[in-house]
Amino acid sequence: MLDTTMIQTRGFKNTPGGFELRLRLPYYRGLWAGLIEGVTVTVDGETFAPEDAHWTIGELRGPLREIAASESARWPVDVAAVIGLRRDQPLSIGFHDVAAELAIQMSYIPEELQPTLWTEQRRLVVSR
Amino acid sequence: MLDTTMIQTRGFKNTPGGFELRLRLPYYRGLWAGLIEGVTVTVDGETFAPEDAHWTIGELRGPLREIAASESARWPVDVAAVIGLRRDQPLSIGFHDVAAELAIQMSYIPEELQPTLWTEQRRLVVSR
Amino acid sequence: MSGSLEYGVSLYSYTGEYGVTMTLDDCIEDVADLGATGLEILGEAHIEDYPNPPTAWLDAWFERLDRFGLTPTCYGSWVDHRRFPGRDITEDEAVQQLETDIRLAARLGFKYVRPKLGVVTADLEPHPVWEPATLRVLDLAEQQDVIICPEIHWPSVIRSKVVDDYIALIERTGTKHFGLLMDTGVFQTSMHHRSGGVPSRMGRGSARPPITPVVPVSDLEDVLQHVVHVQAKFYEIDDELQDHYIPWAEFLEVLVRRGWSGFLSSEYEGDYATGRAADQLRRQHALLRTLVAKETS
Amino acid sequence: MSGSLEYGVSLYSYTGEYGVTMTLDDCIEDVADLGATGLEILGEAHIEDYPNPPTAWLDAWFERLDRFGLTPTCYGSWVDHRRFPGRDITEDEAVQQLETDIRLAARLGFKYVRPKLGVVTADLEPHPVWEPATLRVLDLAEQQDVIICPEIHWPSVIRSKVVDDYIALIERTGTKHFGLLMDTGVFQTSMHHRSGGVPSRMGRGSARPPITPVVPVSDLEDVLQHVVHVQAKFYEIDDELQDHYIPWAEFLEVLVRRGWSGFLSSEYEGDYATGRAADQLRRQHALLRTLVAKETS
Ligand SMILES: [Mn+2]
Ligand SMILES: [Mn+2]
Repeated sequence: MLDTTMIQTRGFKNTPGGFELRLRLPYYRGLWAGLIEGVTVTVDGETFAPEDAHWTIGELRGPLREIAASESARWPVDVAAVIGLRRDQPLSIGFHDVAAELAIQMSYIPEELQPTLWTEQRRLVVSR
Repeated sequence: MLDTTMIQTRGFKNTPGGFELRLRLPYYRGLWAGLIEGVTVTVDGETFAPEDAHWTIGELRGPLREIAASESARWPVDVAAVIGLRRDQPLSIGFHDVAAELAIQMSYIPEELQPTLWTEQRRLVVSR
Repeated sequence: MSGSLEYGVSLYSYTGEYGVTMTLDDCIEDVADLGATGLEILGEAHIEDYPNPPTAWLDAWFERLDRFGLTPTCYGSWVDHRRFPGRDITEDEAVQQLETDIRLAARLGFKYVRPKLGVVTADLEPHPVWEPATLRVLDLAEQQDVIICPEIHWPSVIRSKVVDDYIALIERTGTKHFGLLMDTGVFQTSMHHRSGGVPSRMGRGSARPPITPVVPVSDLEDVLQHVVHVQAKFYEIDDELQDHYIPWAEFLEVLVRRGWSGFLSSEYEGDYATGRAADQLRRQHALLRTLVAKETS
Repeated sequence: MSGSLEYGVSLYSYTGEYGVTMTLDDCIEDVADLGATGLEILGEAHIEDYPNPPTAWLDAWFERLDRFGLTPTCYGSWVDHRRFPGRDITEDEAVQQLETDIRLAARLGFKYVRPKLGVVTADLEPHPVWEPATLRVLDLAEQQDVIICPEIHWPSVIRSKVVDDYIALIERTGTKHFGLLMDTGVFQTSMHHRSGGVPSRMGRGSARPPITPVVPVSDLEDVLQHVVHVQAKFYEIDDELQDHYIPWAEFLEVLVRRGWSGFLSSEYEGDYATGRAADQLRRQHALLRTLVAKETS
């Protein structure tokens, strides 16, 4: 099952050449991928731009713009997305302040009020 | 999935000739049925004796002593038991104070300290 | 004329629990357990691999309806006109989206399909594609035996151009496959501020949503003949079984007096604390059934 | 002599979440996700239809081990001598229980089986059936290639008759299939009072459990040669990555200096608030790995 939070406890870890974290859609339904504008991740004050994020949503993999190129691509509400980011040094073992701002287009809200921005900050642990 | 509480929200309702409620095992493993001594249920101050409870644990049905007569009978830790009790009048629509005391033998605790008693009180709703 | 009210639940109510503490199985079992007979879902939330559920999912769907004695009521759908970055969807694409959901809803046994339409102006004017696209799928709705029912939902109000336009479409075409869905949040007497969930805000600019007037329940009288389904939106029923946000007694008085028949489909939209949805739904059903019993006795 | 420490997790750690917010899948995935390679389970908690898991469960078990790169470490079992109301189990029944679990554990790939033995006196003397029953299953343990390892667990202490008896059995028989499991809760320097969960109390009478002395880590030196598995019991790692209950630096110093090889298998036994187990396990592994890196550098 998922954590209630957008940023999931499971999934935050070093990877070859960077690190990754998992996000759930903090909304009540899944979305066509084209409605997702992107996510800005910050770790200990270091910000990672939305266009540098590599997404994995189930079988879908790649930058968001490539995933959304497929008209049938969706982010289901009960599937956490893995956000991969490049970083020269691995994150140190121990605590890190992790923030994410997820931007999404809600068609039923006037465009001048969009995108809707979900923001969250959590203290997560790199355990190895 | 189950509620964290022993007394589950789901399952408290009137039945023909009485009412029922669901309990989870508030322990970390499933148990051989013979280790369960019984449950005392109280609703709005009215107490129902352990020997009057009709148990349903998965496919197993009956009074606890009948269920435990089968040496292979178990209460799995992730399965809620349905406790059926007889009552002349249906419970009224609205709130009820429901309490349960579950008594279990823990073999690795000296017998003079047994049974272990789990007690809980919750305010539940009869919705129809 | 004597109507019959039935009780249902929309799985939207379990938003804070779904995928966290409750599976789809749990949600559907909970609806039946609390004594409801009507089941409402959101296509894009609850159907695995939407819009193409695997056979195993479909089999499980019908098996559950049967086991729990539940009737599918309304299927929530969306027409996301900003689905393709940089442009609005075309009329053909809107038709395609509606057709997809109508067929899928009918296949699952639903009688009502609620398309949520995009808005194009700050005063919530729907995207103009709604009318031609709707007209083009009315025949399919008839063939599939479903009624398309856009939702009157806060901050929209009953006395508005959009509702007038919906009714005009019904009167002009004489269709039996288009109606209104009444969300009771429209009648909220004060604003509930939900706790829990992930904090969100609208946009990066300074624009803010319009202030919404309180809508009197009496406004319902004008449109009730077109209302085919009620989403019984609520936020909190307190420990005395009172709701301080939605005037249920007044609302139910109108439904009973007018002999309205259909489902009251609960939409819990209150605080997200674990376990709250299941408890609040039971409180609401206890309250609704108690009030209806008073009205009809 | 240079040992190698490996890191594992017992699914006991997820007691507050299992079946509530986490499935077995979730638990096993979490163990791998936090970087552990050893997986410990409780037979009577985590095996579907224990002791006869269906084929689909077994298939899923091996598929997960493979996918997540996990090694089964220890399988927790129980010999419930009060299992049949009104009488103690017989020696034959104790043997049967042990055989059931040894076979099932071996089938699932475990190397260690921890039988939890019943106690018969207030000072925690084990039920006398333990020794003859154990002797009767040593051959099966050898045949199935598992080591039976009763647990030294608070409120028992290391310097005690029961531990002496365990060691005497090893020395007398020369068996390689019996050893000790060290639960680090034995070394707790103060008592943690867990919050959350359902309140319980022991018995209806006035008897109370014994007061337990603090066990110095140095006591471990005497028995370490017989310790085959460590359950790294812990209650809380604070926001500075400190543990105020278990003296990890001292404990790990002994293991590293003595060249002990085996798994440190985390047993989280702290507060039950949702989400706490996964976070605390990560904190503990960060702490353990940091301390071991210091000891070995
Ligand atoms: Mn609604
Ligand atoms: Mn232990």
